[in-house]
Amino acid sequence: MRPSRSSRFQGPAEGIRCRAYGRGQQAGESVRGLRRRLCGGLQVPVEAGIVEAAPRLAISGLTKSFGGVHALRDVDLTVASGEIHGLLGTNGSGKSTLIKVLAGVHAPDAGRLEVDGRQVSLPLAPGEGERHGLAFVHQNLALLPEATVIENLIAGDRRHLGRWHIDWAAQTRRARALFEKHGLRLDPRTPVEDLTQVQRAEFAIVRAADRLADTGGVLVLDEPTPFLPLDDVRELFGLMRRLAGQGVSIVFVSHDIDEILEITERATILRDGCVVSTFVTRNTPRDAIVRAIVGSDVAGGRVIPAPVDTAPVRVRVEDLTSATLSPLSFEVRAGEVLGLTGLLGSGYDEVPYLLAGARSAAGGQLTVDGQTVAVASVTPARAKRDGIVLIPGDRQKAGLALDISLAENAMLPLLGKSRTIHPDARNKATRVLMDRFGVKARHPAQAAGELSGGNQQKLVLGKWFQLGPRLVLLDEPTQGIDVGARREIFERIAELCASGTAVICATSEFDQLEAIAHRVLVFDRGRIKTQLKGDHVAKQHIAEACYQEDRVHDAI
Amino acid sequence: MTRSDWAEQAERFGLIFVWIVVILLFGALRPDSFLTWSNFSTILGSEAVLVIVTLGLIVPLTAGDFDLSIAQNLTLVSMLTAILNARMGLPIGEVIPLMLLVGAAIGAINAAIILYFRVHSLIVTLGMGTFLHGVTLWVSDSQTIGGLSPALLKYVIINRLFGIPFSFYYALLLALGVWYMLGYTALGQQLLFTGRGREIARLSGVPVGRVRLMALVISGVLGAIAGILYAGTTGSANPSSGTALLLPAFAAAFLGATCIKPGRFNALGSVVAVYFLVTGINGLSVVGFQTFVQDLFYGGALILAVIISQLVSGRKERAL
Amino acid sequence: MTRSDWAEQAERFGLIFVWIVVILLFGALRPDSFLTWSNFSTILGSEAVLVIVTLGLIVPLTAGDFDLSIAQNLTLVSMLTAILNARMGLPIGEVIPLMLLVGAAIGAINAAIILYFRVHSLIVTLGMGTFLHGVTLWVSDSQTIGGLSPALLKYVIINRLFGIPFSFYYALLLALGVWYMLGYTALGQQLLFTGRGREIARLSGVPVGRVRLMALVISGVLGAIAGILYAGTTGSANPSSGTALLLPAFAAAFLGATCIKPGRFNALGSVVAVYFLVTGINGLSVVGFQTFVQDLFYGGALILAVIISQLVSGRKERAL
Amino acid sequence: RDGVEAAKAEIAAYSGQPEFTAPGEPFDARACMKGKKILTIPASSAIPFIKTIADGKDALAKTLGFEHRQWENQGSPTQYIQGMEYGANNGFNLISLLAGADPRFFQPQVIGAQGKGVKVVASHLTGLEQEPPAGVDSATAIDYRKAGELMADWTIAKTGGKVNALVLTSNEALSTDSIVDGLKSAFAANCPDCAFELANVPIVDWATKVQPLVQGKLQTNANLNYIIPIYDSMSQFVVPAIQIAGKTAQVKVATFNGTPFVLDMIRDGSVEMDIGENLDWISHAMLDAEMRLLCDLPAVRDSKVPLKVFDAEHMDGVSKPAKASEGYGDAYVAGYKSLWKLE
Ligand SMILES: Nc1ncnc2c1ncn2[C@@H]1O[C@H](COP(=O)(O)OP(=O)(O)OP(=O)(O)O)[C@@H](O)[C@H]1O
Ligand SMILES: Nc1ncnc2c1ncn2[C@@H]1O[C@H](COP(=O)(O)OP(=O)(O)OP(=O)(O)O)[C@@H](O)[C@H]1O
Ligand SMILES: [Mg+2]
Ligand SMILES: [Mg+2]
Repeated sequence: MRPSRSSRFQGPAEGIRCRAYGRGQQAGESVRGLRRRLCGGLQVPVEAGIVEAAPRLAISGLTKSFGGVHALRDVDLTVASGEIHGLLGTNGSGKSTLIKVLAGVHAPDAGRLEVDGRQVSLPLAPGEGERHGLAFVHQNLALLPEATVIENLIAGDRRHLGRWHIDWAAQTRRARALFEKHGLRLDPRTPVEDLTQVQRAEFAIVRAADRLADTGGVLVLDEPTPFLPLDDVRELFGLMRRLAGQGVSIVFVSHDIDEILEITERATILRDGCVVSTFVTRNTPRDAIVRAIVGSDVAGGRVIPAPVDTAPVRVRVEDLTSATLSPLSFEVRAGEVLGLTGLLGSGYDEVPYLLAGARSAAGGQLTVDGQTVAVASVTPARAKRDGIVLIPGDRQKAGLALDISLAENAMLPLLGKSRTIHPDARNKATRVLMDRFGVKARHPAQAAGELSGGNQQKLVLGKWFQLGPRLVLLDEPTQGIDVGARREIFERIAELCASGTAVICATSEFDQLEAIAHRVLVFDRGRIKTQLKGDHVAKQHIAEACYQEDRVHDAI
Repeated sequence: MTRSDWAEQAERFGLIFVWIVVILLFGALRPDSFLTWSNFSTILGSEAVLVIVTLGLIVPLTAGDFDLSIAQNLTLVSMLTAILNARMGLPIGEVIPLMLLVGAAIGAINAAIILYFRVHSLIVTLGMGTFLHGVTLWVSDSQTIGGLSPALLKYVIINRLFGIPFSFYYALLLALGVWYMLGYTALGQQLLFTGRGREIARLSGVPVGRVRLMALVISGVLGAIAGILYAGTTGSANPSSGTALLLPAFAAAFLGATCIKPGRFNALGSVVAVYFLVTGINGLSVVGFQTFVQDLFYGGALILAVIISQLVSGRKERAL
Repeated sequence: MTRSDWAEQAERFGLIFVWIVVILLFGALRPDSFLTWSNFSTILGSEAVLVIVTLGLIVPLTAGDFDLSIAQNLTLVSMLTAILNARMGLPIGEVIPLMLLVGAAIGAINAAIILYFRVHSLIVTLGMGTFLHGVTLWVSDSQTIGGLSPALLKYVIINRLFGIPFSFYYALLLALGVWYMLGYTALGQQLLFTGRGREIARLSGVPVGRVRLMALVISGVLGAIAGILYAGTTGSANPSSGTALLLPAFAAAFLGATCIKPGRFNALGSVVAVYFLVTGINGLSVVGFQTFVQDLFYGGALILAVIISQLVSGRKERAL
Repeated sequence: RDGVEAAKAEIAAYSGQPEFTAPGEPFDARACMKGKKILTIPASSAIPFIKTIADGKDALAKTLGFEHRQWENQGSPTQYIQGMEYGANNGFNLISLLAGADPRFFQPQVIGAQGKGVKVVASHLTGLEQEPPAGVDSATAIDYRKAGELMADWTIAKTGGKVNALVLTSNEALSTDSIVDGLKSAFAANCPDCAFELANVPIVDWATKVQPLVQGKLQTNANLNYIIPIYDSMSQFVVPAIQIAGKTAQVKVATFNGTPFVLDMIRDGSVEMDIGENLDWISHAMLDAEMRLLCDLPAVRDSKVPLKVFDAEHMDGVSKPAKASEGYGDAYVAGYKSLWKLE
């Protein structure tokens, strides 16, 4: 069903009922109501969804600011027992901060917390939430890569761990049983760095579930899905439903509105640290949610102009081979976006790293604008010289140095160009870049880590796109990015294409491919299974191709 | 065993193997005097203090903090032990608990400054070390103070088990304790996570601040124990005793992280590292080389040993 | 200026402010002998060596590597300078380039081992330092060697500009050079990213290995320059000269990272830190306090200075 | 046999209360020192032996009524340099480099100070036969040679000519040459068959290298019966090495300097003999030589500071725990008083 295209000043969006109404308060009646109205700039009243006598989790008036940044303002949130509650909001709207307050990482400035009707005094000590039945999967999972699975499982655990002795054999047995119960095939003794992203996400979720009390509790998942391909998301949802069925309450953060629609009963939207609405998910139209998140309409549909079949071939990959890839060849035309996708382990996500020299290939040639090189001999430095840039998926580790300034991060790829550096010129250039790519920040000299995830990603794109590359390699370019920012990133990619750059984008998000890709290669076990073109580049078709029986064919 | 299992075992015990080679080498040169029980008991008994200082370093190192003040903590404690016991006549049984308190207090003050003001541990403990050195010079009036109670000497250096002075067994017990703590207790896991990923630790519910405090207090107490044993070994305290131990202890801590549990600071590895280096030094002086050769050996052996362990592991990239 | 601008400036210049307070304090106590140009010119001239050692530390520190061998590099170079010049009569003009080569070679060997075998820089340079100490003892036969060419002394300590020996200006020039290199050149940025996010640097096309090599070679050369100046300042070389400089240089490097460019190792901050600490020590000597007070001051000032800078910045969490 | 007897006689001669010998003609110290200033730069103010001498000079200068200052330092050459400049720029007439502040470490500054008319002397640095180093105006010497001879003689006398000794030296100190010369000549004269081995340990390495070195030697040389650390502060590392090797009965320690804690070690039996110098006497002697230089009197080379052999039987006058400058009698106090015409 489609909602009416109401402007945001016109009244409540269908299905989003406002909390203030539900409490019988009128706007302006109380200081809190007034503040809430000012803060969101939201003209619509808000109504409570499910009114419950004793909610599992009740947060009220939660406020937290860091210096001048108001990360949370007077936030109220209730979660019923057995409820799956969505938490939405643009990048930097304060979702993680809310969760970190619950986890005892941050001390709030004000606010009350009740669990099962019992008052819990804030701030919580780290790990104390566990005693009240709270368990967390944090954004970026919070796993220590060089430690083993079992060590990660028990670190900080108080439920299963005595203070004076760890019986490793018993813990390992317990871990095996736990993994079996949740259908995970993991050896507890492998280092986490040897796990795939998906395995890491699943493990983090199981770890959190393991911390929950046997009866109920609250599981808080902060964006666990961006790493996961579709069927793993399904699997995760299965797990969540099972847990909810056992009475566990779940708070689920995601930027994917379809996921929210599918799994949650109610959801809360944050904007600039304020709750703008809490609503019952069922029957709430997508657009209304998007509008409430972003505060304005967001266009949908394809971003990229139609492909030009006559454009010259700009990039040619021949016989690319690696440990997981059997020799594969493909080409990309100037101004074309080539999507790579597939199921977990199909190897599509390795291609960008191999071509950029970030991981070493076993064999193959790469031709860009007629210049041919052996892929095995490519290094990141050489790739950059040749106009090939890589936007890695792991922003924190591979994208930005978080304690260094925006400007320095932004200008890092330009370093080879001149030997000396002029900080003023650098700041000026960075400001231009920030404007062009819509990076919201106070000052170029600010540390990159102070930006929200979306702004960090825009900065990463900007820093590479400014080189005027010939070939751009993207790995999950909008992972953890809100709908508004996502759109902006697509537009940047479109601009780049318009200038004739060839783009290869590896992603597991099919609607992203639908929005930007001219052509999609679907991978299976290290080979190209299917090529999709034209109208076939659609979510539906891509999904079908991925899940299709092992049959290589070419859709036109 | 598969190839990689072999490599792994070779890596774990590589340093011990090199150690044995060194022993055999010196043994071949001077079988009569090097390969004797009395020589080995001498080696084992004399470096107990260094073992304990190294243990004191690896605990905060595991949690990601340097404790450069441990050497001066040792010096101050040995000096206070001498003053209280030899000069002021306080019985040694009362001095020891007092000294452990002093060590714990030094660790706690380090931690308080590091944690509350969020300063790098290196600079705080460097400053604290210099400060403590000043205090030592002050209380001792820069004098070496001897005349410690024979009871202390007896239980440290004179009494023996299997011909080895007691001090060795104290060091061994402490090493086992630290090994157990790092490997088999919740605190050990918390230390590891705190050191390798502070933010991750925090998010996993580890009380990072308390863990770092604990590590520094443990280090302080180990420093104090080393100080008491130092006084018991030399029968005296001098105002510069500990200074020379700091760098060798760091060397042993990092060398120890290449064996037994490669890639992690570990207590047994540290013990092996200390005695490996000391055996070499002893061997050189038994064979009769000039003292500068000791430095050549020490530096060379340190580098060679880590190179060998890296070659065995296939030059693996490590955090340490 | 807004409040936060104020705080920022206060943080940047906090240490200089504290320094001035210290100067005024001692000046008030002994205006006649402390607050004299000759006293300050002496301080500035005689601690040039420490400034250069500190500079040599911060370059690899920025790239994430420790160079603990720099002090023994200095000692060896000053000893070789003395032997070649005073004993073997090689003109100083030929000795200097040779010594710079020695320094660069030491840095390159450190780097080769660290990079090829992927070993932690701390253990490699610790081993290298001990090894170099052995070499120094060997070549010098543990003797102090004097009688260096007057030309060297003239251009280091005897000739003056504004009453300050040339050595100060050399240190200042090097500091400006390192400051410019770290802040205004591509290499400086590459060093920074190599130190703070090695993977990010690598993916951005920074030749991480070469950058670390460069840092260690620069450190080696700075160590050699410090060694030559040491020989030129004292007119002699002794086998233990550098040892005592290592910890003060580390202290200055970390203290320097709290000012001018807070949160980063920086050359001007290091210069300020060295002279702040040294001024205090000199002041205490002039006033005639006992030596233990020097240690109390040094340790206390170090800690207090970082505490103050953290208080000014609102106890900000930092990588350093 | 003759050698052993000769050695015994030497030891006996130095075991009694030392007598005062005037190093030169009497002079009116108060009068000639009026308005003059002396700066003493000790090798390190953190070494009690040296600090005590410097403090003694302070006290004497006060009674003599002229200004004497110490440059407090921790033994780093840059601090010496700052001290030299301080002395040269603040109107001092003489800078005294005391007990190991080796002018070879900072020759340019020595020349600089002399250029400003300041006399620079090395006090208690060289042996009698050694020339003043690095162009200093004068060097007031100690009979280090004799100290070396006495240590050798002690072992010869005690073993009846069957010495098997390990001698620990620190070659970077100037006095070492002199002491070792003395040792060698005494062995050559009184016991050519005695065995001794020299091993050098730089002062900075004492804490780390002395103990393992001694342990190694104890293993290889089963007949070792003496260890002679030529500076007695080494003994705190020598003694535990002997204890750990379980050879306290067989191996004895004979040493030099008379540092109080080593005298305590004689009492508890872990050190057998220590040759001492009276620190207060040194203060007098050094100041005496320095004043003579400033008063244009003939320079004094031999300080005439006597040595005394301490062993378990000769500890009279030494309190418990031992303090500096005890056990030498006080003949010198009166001696210097009259030498300086204070009465
Ligand atoms: N370390 C930091 N220092 C300074 N500001 C920060 C820091 N981390 C986040 N912020 C700011 O705090 C606000 C809340 O950010 P938060 O990360 O909680 O949002 P979010 O909803 O989780 O966004 P995302 O979806 O990008 O993770 C934003 O304005 C952001 O810019
Ligand atoms: N230790 C700190 N000291 C001062 N300010 C901090 C600190 N940590 C975080 N902040 C502030 O926190 C605000 C939000 O950061 P926070 O860490 O809560 O974000 P987050 O929600 O965790 O973000 P992310 O999802 O990126 O982890 C920022 O505006 C920043 O100013
Ligand atoms: Mg978030
Ligand atoms: Mg976030």
